[in-house]
Amino acid sequence: MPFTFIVSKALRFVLTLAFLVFGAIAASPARADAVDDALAGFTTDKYDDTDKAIQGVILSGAAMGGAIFDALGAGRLVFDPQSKTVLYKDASGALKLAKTGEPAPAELAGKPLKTVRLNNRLRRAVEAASGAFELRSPDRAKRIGAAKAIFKTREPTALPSIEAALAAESDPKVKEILTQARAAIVVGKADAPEADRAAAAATVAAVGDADALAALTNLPADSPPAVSAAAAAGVAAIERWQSVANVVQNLVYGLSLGSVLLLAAIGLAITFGVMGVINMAHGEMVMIGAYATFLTQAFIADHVPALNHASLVIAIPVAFLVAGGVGVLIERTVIRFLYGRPLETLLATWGVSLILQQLVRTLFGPSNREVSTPEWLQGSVEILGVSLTWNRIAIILFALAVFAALQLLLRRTSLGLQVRAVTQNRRMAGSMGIRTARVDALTFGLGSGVAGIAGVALSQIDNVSPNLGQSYIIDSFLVVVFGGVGNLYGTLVGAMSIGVANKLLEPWAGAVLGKIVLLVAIILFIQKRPRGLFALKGRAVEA
Amino acid sequence: MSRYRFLDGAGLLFLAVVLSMAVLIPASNLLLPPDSALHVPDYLVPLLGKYLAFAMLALALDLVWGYCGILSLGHGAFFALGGYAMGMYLMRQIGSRGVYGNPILPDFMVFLNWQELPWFWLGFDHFWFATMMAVAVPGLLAFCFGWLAFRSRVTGVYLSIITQAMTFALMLAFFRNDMGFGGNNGLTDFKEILSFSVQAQSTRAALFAATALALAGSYLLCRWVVTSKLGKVVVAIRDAESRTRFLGYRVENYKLTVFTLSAMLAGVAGALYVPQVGIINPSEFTPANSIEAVIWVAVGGRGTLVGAALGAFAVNAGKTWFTGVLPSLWLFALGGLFVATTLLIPKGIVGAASDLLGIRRKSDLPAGPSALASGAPAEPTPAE
Amino acid sequence: MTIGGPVTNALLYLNNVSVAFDGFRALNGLSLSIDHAEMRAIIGPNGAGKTTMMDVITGKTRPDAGEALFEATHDLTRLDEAAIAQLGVGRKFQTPTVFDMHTVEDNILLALKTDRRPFPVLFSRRTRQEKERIDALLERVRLTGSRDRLASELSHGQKQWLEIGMLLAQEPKLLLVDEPAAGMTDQETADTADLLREIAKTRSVVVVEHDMVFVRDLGVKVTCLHEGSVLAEGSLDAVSSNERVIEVYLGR
Amino acid sequence: MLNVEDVSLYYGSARALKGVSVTAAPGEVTCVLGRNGVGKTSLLRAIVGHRPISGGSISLNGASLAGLRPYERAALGIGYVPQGREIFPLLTVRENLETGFAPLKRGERTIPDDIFELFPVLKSMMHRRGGDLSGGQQQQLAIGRALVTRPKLLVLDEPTEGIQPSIIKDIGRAIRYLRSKGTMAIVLVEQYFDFAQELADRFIVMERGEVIESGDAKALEGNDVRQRLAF
Amino acid sequence: ADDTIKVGVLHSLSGTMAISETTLKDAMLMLIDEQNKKGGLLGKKLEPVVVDPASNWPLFAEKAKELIAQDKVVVVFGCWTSVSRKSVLPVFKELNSILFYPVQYEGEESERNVFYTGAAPNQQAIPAVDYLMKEEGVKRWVLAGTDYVYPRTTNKILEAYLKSKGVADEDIMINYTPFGHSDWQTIVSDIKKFGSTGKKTAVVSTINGDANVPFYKELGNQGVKATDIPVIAFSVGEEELAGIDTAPLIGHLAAWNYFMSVDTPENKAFIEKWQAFTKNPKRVTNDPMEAHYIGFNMWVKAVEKAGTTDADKVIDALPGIEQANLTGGVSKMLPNHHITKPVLIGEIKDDGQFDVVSRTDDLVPGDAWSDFLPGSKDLEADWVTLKCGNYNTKTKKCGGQGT
Ligand SMILES: Nc1ncnc2c1ncn2[C@@H]1O[C@H](COP(=O)(O)OP(=O)(O)OP(=O)(O)O)[C@@H](O)[C@H]1O
Ligand SMILES: Nc1ncnc2c1ncn2[C@@H]1O[C@H](COP(=O)(O)OP(=O)(O)OP(=O)(O)O)[C@@H](O)[C@H]1O
Ligand SMILES: [Mg+2]
Ligand SMILES: [Mg+2]
Repeated sequence: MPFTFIVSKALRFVLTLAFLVFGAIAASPARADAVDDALAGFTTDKYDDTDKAIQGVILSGAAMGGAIFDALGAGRLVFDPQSKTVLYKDASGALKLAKTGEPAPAELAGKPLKTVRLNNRLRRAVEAASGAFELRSPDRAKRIGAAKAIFKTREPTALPSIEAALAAESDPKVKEILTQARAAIVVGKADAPEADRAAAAATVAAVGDADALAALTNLPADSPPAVSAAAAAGVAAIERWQSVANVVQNLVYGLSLGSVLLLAAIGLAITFGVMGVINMAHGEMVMIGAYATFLTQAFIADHVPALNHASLVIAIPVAFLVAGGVGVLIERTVIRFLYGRPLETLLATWGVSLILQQLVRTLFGPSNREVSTPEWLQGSVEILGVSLTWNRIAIILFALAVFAALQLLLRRTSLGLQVRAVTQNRRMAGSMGIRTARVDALTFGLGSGVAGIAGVALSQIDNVSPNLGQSYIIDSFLVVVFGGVGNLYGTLVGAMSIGVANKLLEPWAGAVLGKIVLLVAIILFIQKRPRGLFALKGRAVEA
Repeated sequence: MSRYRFLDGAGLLFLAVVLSMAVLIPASNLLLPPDSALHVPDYLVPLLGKYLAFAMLALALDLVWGYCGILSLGHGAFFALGGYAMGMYLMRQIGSRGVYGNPILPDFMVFLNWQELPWFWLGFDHFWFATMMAVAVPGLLAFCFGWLAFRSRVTGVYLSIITQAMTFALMLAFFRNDMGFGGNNGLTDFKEILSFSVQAQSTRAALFAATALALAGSYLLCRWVVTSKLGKVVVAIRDAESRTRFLGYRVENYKLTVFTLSAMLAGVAGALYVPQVGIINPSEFTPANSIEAVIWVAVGGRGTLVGAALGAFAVNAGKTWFTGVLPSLWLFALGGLFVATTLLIPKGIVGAASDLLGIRRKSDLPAGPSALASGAPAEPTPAE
Repeated sequence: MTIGGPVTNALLYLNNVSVAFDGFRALNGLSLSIDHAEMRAIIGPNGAGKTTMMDVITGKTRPDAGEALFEATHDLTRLDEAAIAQLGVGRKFQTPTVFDMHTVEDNILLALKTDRRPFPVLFSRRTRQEKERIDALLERVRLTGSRDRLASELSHGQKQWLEIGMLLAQEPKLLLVDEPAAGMTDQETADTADLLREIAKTRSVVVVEHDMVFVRDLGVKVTCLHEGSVLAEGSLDAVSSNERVIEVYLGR
Repeated sequence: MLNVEDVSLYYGSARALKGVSVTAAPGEVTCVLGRNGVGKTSLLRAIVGHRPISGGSISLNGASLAGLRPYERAALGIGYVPQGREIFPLLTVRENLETGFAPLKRGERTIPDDIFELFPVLKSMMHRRGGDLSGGQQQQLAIGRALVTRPKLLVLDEPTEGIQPSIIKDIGRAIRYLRSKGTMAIVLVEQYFDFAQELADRFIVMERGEVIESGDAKALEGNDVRQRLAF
Repeated sequence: ADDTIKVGVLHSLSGTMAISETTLKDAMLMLIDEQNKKGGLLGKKLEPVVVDPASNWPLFAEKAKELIAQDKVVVVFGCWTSVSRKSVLPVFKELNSILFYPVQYEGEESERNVFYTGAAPNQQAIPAVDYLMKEEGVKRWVLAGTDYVYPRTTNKILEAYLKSKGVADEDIMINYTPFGHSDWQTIVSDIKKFGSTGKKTAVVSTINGDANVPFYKELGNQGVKATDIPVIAFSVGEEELAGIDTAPLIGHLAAWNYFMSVDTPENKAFIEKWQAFTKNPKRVTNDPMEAHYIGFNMWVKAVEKAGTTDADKVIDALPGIEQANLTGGVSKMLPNHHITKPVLIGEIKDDGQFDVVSRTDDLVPGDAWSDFLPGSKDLEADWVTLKCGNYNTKTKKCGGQGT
């Protein structure tokens, strides 16, 4: 996490003390009354008192400090407002006394306990406090996290604890990060030897991320020339890399946006691109998919919580079937009377879209519904300064998979052949023995089902509300048409190029102007290729 | 003999209705006492005026879509541009009566710290200039847009979608406060038009009458165009564009002529619309608005002119009515209406009416092959 | 070739024209020249490139190489369809293409030779002569009885006739007629031949046809195309006794 | 086999067929003759189910076809070569042929080799899109496609239109061959009189939606019929 | 009929704004229902007239006209977006009726026929920034908003305010996005970059409506934690959070005049009634609902005071009317037609509620004209003594139409 934050006085204090705690004999007996005093601060429900209590706990060297800060950070530190006893729930939910870590007496367990509240300032203090504890944690990941946090803050007072931790560390990876953290502090430390500082500058520069850049640019103005020079070289190197990384980052964002567009548009590429139905209700199919996801999650959470983490995956077939079913229904009741009159499908599907929107609004209410992101999709990865969130990666992969599956279905199966035959010449297809009505219903159902699947993915990044579909319908048509109607590859390439172009334009022109420029560019591009990116050519089309 | 009469029965009826509206409604509103059964209530006059302005937009759209096969999903943009031109005039008429009392700058400029009037606002204090611009700007945009697109032979859905992209881009642009058109809030709080208070009932009546006359005029104009030989060429283009080329017609010029004319009509409609509804803002540019205009035409009957106007009137009146009596269910009603229209009366209101009367009206062009035919390669053959 | 003078004085002059679609050569160095008031019959196997040749002449397809001149001065490869049509090249398509939503009469009206610019067209009123001309043409293609029907309601063969009528209405200098006899009875075929011979007195005509009886009826020079270039040229008897022509086209 | 009895057909309010009757038997070719616009195509449309009939009956092997959709008729063994080819423009030649698999059982889903023998050009153009073919090639494809369904009743609407002479001869031979197998009934609409005359076992002549003459092929010899086809 | 008093409810029930406004319609129905249970007003029952302006601005004006002229309502509660208010303004002026407008907005307006019960910028934005400066020591500011008038104005005011507090130009980043913007990858990563220079950074968000959910989802996914870069929002409330998994957002802030979590007896009763009325024990309340609650009760009191529903009399009666708000203070209608409100800052909790971390000691009076905009510094609104919405204290004249 490449941010830096300014360290409040409290934090500096905490770090110094942490050093004291670890620098001295780790298990010095805690002064009992000091601990009590400190804990009392948690029970007043005032931020300033809580702040003091945090410092007090560290100062007192309380044995349970680590557990207390863990609990505090996670909102598990509680107190009994009457007896002013402070307790915490451990990770398994068992109630323990904060002072000793012993199980809470039974009479406290039944009482209405209040949680110790935090605000951002305190939350940072807690993080830092437990960070200091964590430098020596047996958990490797926690040590790494703590060291990285210090690299960001470059808090000089943390130097002794870093050095102590460094001396005790055996894991090479942790050691490396500790060394970097140390370097980040040393490089700005006016009283360190010049050579050390210059070397530290190089170490920091090698990290190469935004924090490193911040460490090197925020040196005191009176730093000796050798240090400044080393830092300047580092800054130049990082900036050079970052300008490359920026472009790559934007490309990656573009692909990610492109995948979202692809997912949103691909169902339309079937109902509109292949079947020729100007399907204004396409967005609503996406919306239905998203609501199906919401319902699936809610159902699983209520009935089979064991599957919670898989609910999103389960929602995929559910959304496909629900949206596909609705699609078949619409085809059988409305669309099938309109083949050969494509313009009227515009009117009818517009009507259908209004009805579906209002239906969902009536059933689920007008406001957003919460679709949660499973844990395995949260967070992000960073590779060489280019970061991407897991859910975006999932969407990219998912979009490509859906695309490949569809392409296979349409190109390699007899159903695919029949679909194309029927849409090209319905009457003649019938005379070839193709069950046109069935194929029509299946095709429309397929397109709608795929739109439903898109809804599953979009529920992860956008509102699940009755308006969801409306916000994608224009982009979807744009993508399908830009790519070339009736060509699935066109839709793929169209979506990706619009996504990338958008993301390359955005930093340069801003989101609003960028979008305008993009639209104008598309208009102009169509002049060059009046039948889209992947235009079909030849007599077959002109006839 | 000619297959098209300049005015057929339905056309005459339509003209008669519109013209008598132009006279009777203002008269009844202004002259009859409010408690008379025939009195048209005050609030209804601008409302009807709004419908008529929409009817004009529908007429313009039907000209390009119904007859030339250009499915424009961006006609709302021309309408809105016309509206903005008029809105700018009305803004300038406010003068120093704005909240900040600045004699030159409209309120939103004062408020965003603008120092002087941007150049594109110059001249809009003159009514004639604004009116000219209400026609010229949409016309020019349509001309430039069409010049590019028709020459490159962008047809069918491709054209539809870029018209949509056009109006979408304009919407985003007008939303930006930096553009100098009042951003999201648009132009509003008008005071006077030609020194008459826009809120005076007589002004409203006059505006209504003007709109009705303009509608009648545009109907005659459209009718004249479609019954001329050019009308036939344009229909030929709609049905078999490349065949028309092989006969030596420069398809792009024909399309451009009709498209530009239609955009100018839409601009006039927009200019008449704004003083009656009292606001113009970028949401007029939303693609959904343009699509809705297409829907009106389809409901009324594409390629019939009268139908387009009727459709606009019917759908909007329905909307007014439904949103009042069924505030939380009206989308069901409206959506159902659209679906039912396509299924039960595929040729729209006018088509259904003439079928019912058993007349095969020669002036009704059967909806020809789709404008999309050239776009969607998978042009489905009629299911028979 | 005379230096400085026109390359040719033929009405239509194709020289070494090639067209390829995705690597497939539909026309392969085709050369052909048609004189003023000449009628030429073109025969050749399916896929020989006859229709493609017409596409090139009318501007529908741009050749990859070669030249195509009309009246020795107009480079057909640079003009678009409308311009070429306005020069006086008229065409009947292999599959009949008419304006489905117009009446038979209006189909002819639209084809009549008049000013093609939008504004003159907008302001034009039908004259007596035009009306008479339409009547005559309808009579000629035997569609007088159907003049008020929509073209979409015609049978296949009737559409063929209508398209011929439209072609005549244009009064072109060069008529390109792709398979006019297809779908006609023998009697009608003979009639069509008469019609074309009549026209060819004043204009140039290029006819593509597979019906040998019809071609014989025309009694003109025949060019046989094969795989995009000229295989044989001459009188029908000469061409149809050519071994290669028999092999690839006529069959035994 | 095929029994069309007293069939009437309307386009809107215009009558295209008035009480038309015709039969076709296996191993025989029934020719339908008539000038432009007399209703030949309309008759075939009625048989294959592209247009509803408003009177009379059509039956195949004694079973009425009334109310059956085109694909059900195809499943019963009616193969159709329409006027104007109607190939699927964006499908390749192979795919166009494969659309004929739909009514077949899984094991039968192959393209018979005789199709390529008859129309060698199709073989070399397997991967070209149907719409890109020349007119005559498309016509050949349309015939080939109908044969893929192994029809029991083959309905051909001017199959020689736009086809080069040598292949017309081949088609004639093919029809004769199919006839000789004795299992297939063939209904042939043809303007090309000599071709029809050579193949026909039986014929009908239509005018203005009515059958004005019908009979044995021998009757075609005379100038009578020819006369009727003139205007 | 004449035995009822008609009250207009003008909120979008369909279209893009339905998501926010439908709740307000329900709230109004509840308030009216309650008043009727208490015996109505002036001995008559209240009758709500609900219409749907469908998020369509001209339709707002049309519907307002319909309510006043055709349905003869005596007061209208409605609108959410500024443009919808601007669109109906002329109608209210012309037909001389009363509009209660319950949403925080950009200010710069005071009309005789309109009563603003939502926050003016000085009742939300400025206290929020103060809090961040003081409590979190923020030095660097991202002002992110949707590209329309409210964010533009608020940001203009904030920019001026921040500069007056010594914040340097390069420490302010302003960013605008289109309506309904859904792809926030670039902007969130820009914010991260902007915040990684070592100075404490915060985001002041005036992002509107639907765009918030994807924005917060992206914040969560890119790991922008409140302890690193807090985001304070002016248009994200309980209702909006209902659609998001708030676990990653704990600690991000919002500034409002009301939070559902405020523990007062009035609020508790209100929430109970609301959940009972909507038959949904999980239904949340939010700030604009409270504004309607205050506004409605003020109107009731004013009508009682005036003894009539006549618009002129009620308009005159309203200034000075007091009404206890739900967070434990008494709001008062001011002569400028804005009200006094407490300003609360809340942090997002993991249950989608807000934890109030700061609250102004006194109620802040709403300011129609900002002191931080050059054009409006000298303007003052006073409908009691000056009878003017934009009195210029320099020229001593009532600007615009007031003359
Ligand atoms: N767009 C295209 N793509 C690929 N091949 C094409 C295309 N257009 C034409 N061809 C091929 O070019 C060849 C020439 O076609 P053309 O239509 O000119 O033949 P033709 O001589 O008119 O034949 P026919 O007598 O059957 O009408 C054919 O083999 C055809 O398949
Ligand atoms: N779709 C249609 N709508 C209306 N009338 C039609 C339609 N198709 C054909 N007709 C009319 O029905 C009659 C019979 O047409 P049909 O196509 O059956 O003739 P045909 O004998 O096949 O002629 P051809 O030899 O020209 O192919 C004609 O008069 C024609 O105009
Ligand atoms: Mg050909
Ligand atoms: Mg026929």
